[in-house]
Amino acid sequence: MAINLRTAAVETREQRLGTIIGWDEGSAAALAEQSDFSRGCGTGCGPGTKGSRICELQSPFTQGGSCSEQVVQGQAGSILDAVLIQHSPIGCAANQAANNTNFRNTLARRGMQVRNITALSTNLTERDMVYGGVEKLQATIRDAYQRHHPRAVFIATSCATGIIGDDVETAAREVEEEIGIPVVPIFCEGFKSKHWSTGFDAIQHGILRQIVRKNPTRRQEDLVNIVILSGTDVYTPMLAELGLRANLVVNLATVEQLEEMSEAAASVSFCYTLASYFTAALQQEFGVPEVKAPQPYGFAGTDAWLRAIAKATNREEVTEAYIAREHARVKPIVAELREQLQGLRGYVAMGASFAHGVVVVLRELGIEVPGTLVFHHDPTYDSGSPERDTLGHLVDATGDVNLFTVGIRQHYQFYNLLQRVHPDFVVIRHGGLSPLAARLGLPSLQLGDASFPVGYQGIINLGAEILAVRGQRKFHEDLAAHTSLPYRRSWLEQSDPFALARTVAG
Amino acid sequence: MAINLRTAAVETREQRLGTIIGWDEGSAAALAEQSDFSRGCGTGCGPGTKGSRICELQSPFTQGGSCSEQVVQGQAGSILDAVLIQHSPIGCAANQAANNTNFRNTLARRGMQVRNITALSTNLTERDMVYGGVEKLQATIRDAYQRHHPRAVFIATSCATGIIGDDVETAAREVEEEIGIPVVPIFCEGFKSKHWSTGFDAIQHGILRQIVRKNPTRRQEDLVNIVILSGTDVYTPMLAELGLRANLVVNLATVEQLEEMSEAAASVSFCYTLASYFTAALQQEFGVPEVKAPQPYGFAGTDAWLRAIAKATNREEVTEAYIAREHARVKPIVAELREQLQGLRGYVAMGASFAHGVVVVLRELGIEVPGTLVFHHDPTYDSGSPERDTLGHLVDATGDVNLFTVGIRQHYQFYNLLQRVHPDFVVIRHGGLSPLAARLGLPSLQLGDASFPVGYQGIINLGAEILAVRGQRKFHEDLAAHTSLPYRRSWLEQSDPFALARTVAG
Amino acid sequence: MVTALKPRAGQLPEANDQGGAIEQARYVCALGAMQTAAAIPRTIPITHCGPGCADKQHNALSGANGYQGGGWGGAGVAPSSNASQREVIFGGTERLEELIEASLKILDADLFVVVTGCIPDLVGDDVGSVVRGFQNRGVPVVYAETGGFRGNNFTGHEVVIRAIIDQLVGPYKGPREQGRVNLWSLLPYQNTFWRGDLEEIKRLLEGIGLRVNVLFGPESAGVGEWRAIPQAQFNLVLSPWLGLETARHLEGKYGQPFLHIPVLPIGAKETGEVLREIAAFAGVEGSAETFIAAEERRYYTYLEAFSEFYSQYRWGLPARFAIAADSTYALALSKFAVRQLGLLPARLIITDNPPEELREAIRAAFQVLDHDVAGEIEFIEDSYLIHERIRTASFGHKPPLIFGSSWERDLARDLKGFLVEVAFPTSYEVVLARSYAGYRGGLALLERIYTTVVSRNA
Amino acid sequence: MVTALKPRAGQLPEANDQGGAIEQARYVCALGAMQTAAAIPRTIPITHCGPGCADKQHNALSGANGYQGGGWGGAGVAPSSNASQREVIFGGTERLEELIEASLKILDADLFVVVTGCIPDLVGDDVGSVVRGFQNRGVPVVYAETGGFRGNNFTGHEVVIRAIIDQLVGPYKGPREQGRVNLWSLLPYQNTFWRGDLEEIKRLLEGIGLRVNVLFGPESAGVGEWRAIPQAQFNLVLSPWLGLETARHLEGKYGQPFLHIPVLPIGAKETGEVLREIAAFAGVEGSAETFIAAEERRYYTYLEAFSEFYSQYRWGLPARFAIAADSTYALALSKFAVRQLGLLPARLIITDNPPEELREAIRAAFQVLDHDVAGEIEFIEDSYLIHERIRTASFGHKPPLIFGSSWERDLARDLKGFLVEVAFPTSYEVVLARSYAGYRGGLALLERIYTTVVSRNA
Repeated sequence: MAINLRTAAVETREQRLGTIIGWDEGSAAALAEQSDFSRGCGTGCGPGTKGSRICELQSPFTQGGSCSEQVVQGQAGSILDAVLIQHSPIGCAANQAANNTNFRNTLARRGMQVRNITALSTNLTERDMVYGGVEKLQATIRDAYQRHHPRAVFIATSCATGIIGDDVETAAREVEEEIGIPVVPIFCEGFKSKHWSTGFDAIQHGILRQIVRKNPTRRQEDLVNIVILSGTDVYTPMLAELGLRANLVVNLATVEQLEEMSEAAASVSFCYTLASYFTAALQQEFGVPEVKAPQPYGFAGTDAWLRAIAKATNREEVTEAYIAREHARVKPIVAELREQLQGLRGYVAMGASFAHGVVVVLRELGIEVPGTLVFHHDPTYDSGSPERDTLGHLVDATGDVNLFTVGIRQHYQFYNLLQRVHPDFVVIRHGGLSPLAARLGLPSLQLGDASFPVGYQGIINLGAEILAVRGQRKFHEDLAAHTSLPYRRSWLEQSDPFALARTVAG
Repeated sequence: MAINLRTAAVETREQRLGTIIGWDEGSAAALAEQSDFSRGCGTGCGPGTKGSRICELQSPFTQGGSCSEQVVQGQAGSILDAVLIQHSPIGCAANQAANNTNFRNTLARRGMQVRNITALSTNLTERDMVYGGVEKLQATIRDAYQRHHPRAVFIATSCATGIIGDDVETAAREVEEEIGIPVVPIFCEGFKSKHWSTGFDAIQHGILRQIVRKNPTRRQEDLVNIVILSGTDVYTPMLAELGLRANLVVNLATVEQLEEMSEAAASVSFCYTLASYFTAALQQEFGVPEVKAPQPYGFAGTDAWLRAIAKATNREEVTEAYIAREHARVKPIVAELREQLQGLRGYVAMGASFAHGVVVVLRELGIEVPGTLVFHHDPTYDSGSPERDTLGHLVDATGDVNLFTVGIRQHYQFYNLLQRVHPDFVVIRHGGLSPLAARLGLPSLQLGDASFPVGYQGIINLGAEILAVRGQRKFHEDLAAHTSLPYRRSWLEQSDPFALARTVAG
Repeated sequence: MVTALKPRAGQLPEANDQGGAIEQARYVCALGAMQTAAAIPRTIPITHCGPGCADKQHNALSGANGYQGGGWGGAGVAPSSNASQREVIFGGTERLEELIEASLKILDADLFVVVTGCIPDLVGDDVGSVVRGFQNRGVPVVYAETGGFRGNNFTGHEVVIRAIIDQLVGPYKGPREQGRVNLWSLLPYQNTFWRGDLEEIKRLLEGIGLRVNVLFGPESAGVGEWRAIPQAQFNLVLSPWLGLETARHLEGKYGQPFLHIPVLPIGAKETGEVLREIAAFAGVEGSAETFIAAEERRYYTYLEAFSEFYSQYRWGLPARFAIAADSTYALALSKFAVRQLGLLPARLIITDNPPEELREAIRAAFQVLDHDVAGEIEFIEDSYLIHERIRTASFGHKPPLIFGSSWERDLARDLKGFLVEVAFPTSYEVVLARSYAGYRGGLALLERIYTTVVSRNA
Repeated sequence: MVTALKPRAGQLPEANDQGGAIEQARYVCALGAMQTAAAIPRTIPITHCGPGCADKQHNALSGANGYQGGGWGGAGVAPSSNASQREVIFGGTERLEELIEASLKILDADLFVVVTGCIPDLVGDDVGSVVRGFQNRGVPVVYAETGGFRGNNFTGHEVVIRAIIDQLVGPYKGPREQGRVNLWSLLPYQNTFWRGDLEEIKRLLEGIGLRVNVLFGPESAGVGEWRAIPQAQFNLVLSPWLGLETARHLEGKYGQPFLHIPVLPIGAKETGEVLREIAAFAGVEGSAETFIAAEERRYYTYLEAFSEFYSQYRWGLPARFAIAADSTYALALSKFAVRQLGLLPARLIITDNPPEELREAIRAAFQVLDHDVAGEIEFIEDSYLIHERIRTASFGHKPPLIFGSSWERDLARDLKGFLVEVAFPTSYEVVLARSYAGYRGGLALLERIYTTVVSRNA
């Protein structure tokens, strides 16, 4: 299937990949099996037909989710010399504040000068709903340009502008011509996709269309695009060992870095949910090879990931030496950690491919992982490469996960899921579920820094972190003894998180 | 009178200068008159005979004062590459904590890396009182040397070691020979002098004896010793205008800076109470000229002070140009401040010569100063130079102060003194009196940064600060309406702060 | 497609509709009033909106603002229709009905409050008819139209309150309980310190002899307290404008009088005055004086101790302050800073976008910060402009004191000033029961301001 | 001259006399107990000592430690003989007599407490005979020998307490008042938070149905309360060792029983346990349970909200802590951190130099921080060594949390850790009524610790 950069709006994930958000039929292997066009089918297979074969559970009861715009806000708002305009009522800009603490903390971790994000909302009101918000948008773009002299402006659309039908594309093009920098509309109305990860595709689509250098005059043979999320820069030192430079995108990138993505020697990521669209499109449109490998988690994954990069950039020898050094350094520490962690059971709940990676690391640490919740499932990724079958890799490398669930971060279901397995701790990345675990007396390991579990050092990081948060159980147990949950007894006794969904379906 | 550097202990101020701590006979002119050997007598006059002529009031009621050791602690503890050892029970080291905040804040103001002071107490206990503390002292010196590798060690003695008769001089000499850096005993037992400013003399005495380079091989013709207290460095920029370098001592100096005092072209200060001993001794022992001039407060004082430095360093021309520039810059601002400050009355309470300077500045700002409290009075300074008659300069330059009082920072007397004049605000430097003013509804202007009122800029600083603290009266008035003082009604109705003293005397 | 908007239920104050773009938002949208519901014990909001709407509002309020937490029934608990393409095209009433029905099966609450986002309000879902169906079955559920474009969470708050009063509490003709008061003051969650502040205000009102329907937060008895609203002797509005509309509505509906005091009191001076005014209105002057005397004794003992710091700290205290905060805290803090600390206002910026017709009264309240100090305020919600205005303010020769939000951290650093975070978003303080109101809060605020001052100095 | 020392009055616990040199002092000398006197309402210490002694002690305690202020009768108010050469050579009893006489003329207090410094204690002034002269005239004045070399302000504190009991309160044979308790806990002024903590402890004890002689601080009724000491049902010692000697003395003197609980409780878990232990001892179990239930409801409502932060803050929370503090706070904080936050001790250093014979019991108390966590303590007063010990502690892969004093600011910076200042000297916090004890203090402590954490992160 080809990526289509001609339309302004990206196709949703469910359209492109057959993404589902509700599945609870058994083990990880079963789901991998149902996603069989990704397991061994190869790049020729398109999504749609087989993807729809995965039976998706839909519950009548749903709690507040997340949306594509939220993802776009986080991504576009973190580009260092760009400005984000949220073309929306003020509510869509509510979590500028939360994004800002992420932005500032990441700047600090990356050793950069800490400062606020640069993001505006057009603050649409009732009047704008009637008369349209295009003029306000154009005025806001001009204001933003005058205030900050950015190298690019990103516009995130909203449910409201989608419904009232503002012609954001034309509006952006007009001001772009006027001010002479890219003005990039990102179409990311929340109601258009059932899963927020479409937001990653949307921002990448916009960057590919309007920022990435179309006809690069040079190839930078030592430059590797790495699609990241906010966190420590573990990649620059790692790639330096291989004689490579890391072009970290999108988080905390400059517009220049985004432009030169088409000049890189390869593209890779630590999370294929995140990077699916970008790396496939860069290969398709600009011939920048997508590194085909499992994700860099645990020894086997990291070995393979590094070797694939090495192959793509002709750096096999130096890479093997680096791998050997790291094995020698890390293995004794991991051995020690395994002893300390013996007997612990963990539950993982997060975005799909990141979860696959984290389970691998936990198991390399000797931790039992009887269950996992992923917030969605992509039956394939955009390039369709079987080497990128992260779920398959998880099962093949570390064994099955018996209770594997797809569910879109529902507080009430998390209760039943935890009751099924009674873990010692949960591993989490998104907000909203840990508080429930807390009220049940369980500590959460927070992977707020996305780089934390990555690579060889990531194994150590995760092991040490588990030891640290395990202590917190005393806090949570104390709390659990003095708190109540807002659910009915009947639900608290329910062992099936999808009981309501199955009732409706049945 | 010659300064005697042969004995280990300095002569007290009362012995050398006839210093008094209680006087309340009328105006500043009257006191200046009684100190007549300083007014015009010249360097030939010695203290002692005439000094004793000033009748000193002694009250049977006294509140906690301060001591020489406290001054030594502050001074020696601030030398950057030296260590202070307080040879004492732990109580003498109690205000290491307060010294530390001073030290840290001053480092910050001077743009240096903030860090803790380096000060130890020998922590003498009952057992040491019986068997003596010399061994503990020597062990502590060795420890301090091992820990910090200082360029010098200062030892402050205490009342306890003075009474039990520890031979600190011999103890210091022995370890000095062993470790090869100066180990400088400073004799500063609190009971030995009635006024803490003897502590300045004591530390300066020690530095002159054991640190200052005895036979300097060079003269640094652009180096001027400036004896300072903790605060902003206003001197380096000022002297740079004259093509001079400021050697700031003792606060935050290095041992090297103290060593090269004997190589300087001149010595000067903003406070002759503080610098009396140092500048006279440097002239007597090393031929470094003491700059003879009023202190640098207000236009006239600062003009004269700069001109005297210029004369001593042959920089008249550049100095006149600088003076002209500063007059042009500062006078219009002062004119504006005078308007805003019109009608205000201030009361000054602080160390003697600093107070003299501050009154001058207040009056140049158009503020009425009907009364002033100085914590002691030196009838002369060590060099005996009439140009340094700070009290005389105050009276001559700005007129008399009608209610001029010498009293050693007594909370209870401050009440009566303020009742006499009912000022709008008080100007203060030492702790302890402002809280009383506060309970009477009066704001205090805090001169914690000793450089604040100095020079031309000091006039502006003081004016702006008065405007700022004036606002605080709302706080103090609110407090005054809801608080009580711990004094008997009979005392609160007493108008004479020395009523008890006069009863005893009479 | 351009949709004709339905008129909203009832006659509520118009949100200011002239707003330009906003950089660095200082409030959330009307849907944020889901947290108004969540602030009532055992009450759960049901959010009928797009998939990210509820998450954004409650995360901002509960996560990025003092890390307050979302509450028992807010944050991740609140049901949401997570409206999709289908609800946009075909309407969302069926989905809402399904969601409410399912919520009743799963959730155990005393009250559900349906709040709507942009999508149903734009496509014209008849939410009222869905909810009335449940109400007719005796289900404790009400609805409020809080589409994001309709206003911010301040106006949304009053819409939710009115919904509960009109749809849950209903008519009342019974007797009044002398000495009971309904309190309308801070906006829960938006104000970082609302829990502690409401607790302190309740303590004060009980101290002078009243019984208090505090209505929100840990000290509230929950829905029962709401049902008792009509029985109260009077309504107390303790804020420059928020709650005023509610009080007027209650006056009209139940003939219940109200007392409007614009100043949330901080410190003994203001608190004593406010309590005396309330006591006079309520007829409890006697018990008030005893209470005030006891509180003042304690307060001024500490203040006397503090005065030793205040009168002789050596390293520079601020003399002028700037504020960028909502009306209530801006006025409360200004009064405290001016009248009780003796500071002067350098810039006063009101960030909560009050209704146009109430702005003159707010302006007037700031004109009398003290008998000799008038404050000029500006209504600005855009942080870029706010920062420009503070940058150009004159702070004299002293370091600026800034009462603001985390958005002011860079500004305070640039101006070498002291920032005390008191406004949304306060992302660099963890806040639990701390209060800055009343006697106890006044002392805590002194601690916070001057700890900020001394700890920055090395 | 070597002077023969007089034996001190009474049999008091020996101060540890083996101390080596101390860098960066963490307490003051026995004369610092002048602030023990000043902590009693309307009581004024008269300091018979050198000219700088009193100033140093009270400045350190009241100025460099939370800017507490010196109190109504402490700081600059306290009379001092400012002993000079004359008093050293000829003795100072005449001067002291003159000073007391003059003090009576000028000062208006309910009680004077004469405390001595090194000079009179070394030269052998017969202070007792001077003071007894005044006592015989009915003047409310007592004396205590607190020469700096005799010990620190902890031991000085108990000397002053005993002086008041023996010389002012005197013998008592009357009835006991059931339900009244004398509280012996934190050292006033040395502990930065003593005022708020004593207030909270008093509130707790009253909450379970007791009446409290709190004896120090704003909540004390002053000298009358001291006179009522013998009437109390029992003495409560809430500290690992401080106050134990006093309680034993009272047991001997009045046959009054005492309850010793080493842990000053912080947080609901510890507070509930401690209150139940006290209630059982006092026989007020019933009222205790009602109070505890109400307090827990409020506490855990906030804790539940806090758990959202604690369970999902993204940027790293500390997992191990070091403490350098006095015995009472070190034990209280360790218990709270271990049992209620789930942190592990990395280094525990006791800085108050407890009497040798009580150290084993203190060690034992730390051995049971929780059923599965034992804490090993070290007694060190020298900051250089303390910092060396903390530098070499293992904090795992997380940033260290350090409970200490301002002396640890550089250390925390070097270790990239979080410093919460809880011990003398706390020079970077302005402290008024804040408490870290009990239910309310536990929440305030959570706010302080985690505000420190989040605000350091950008």
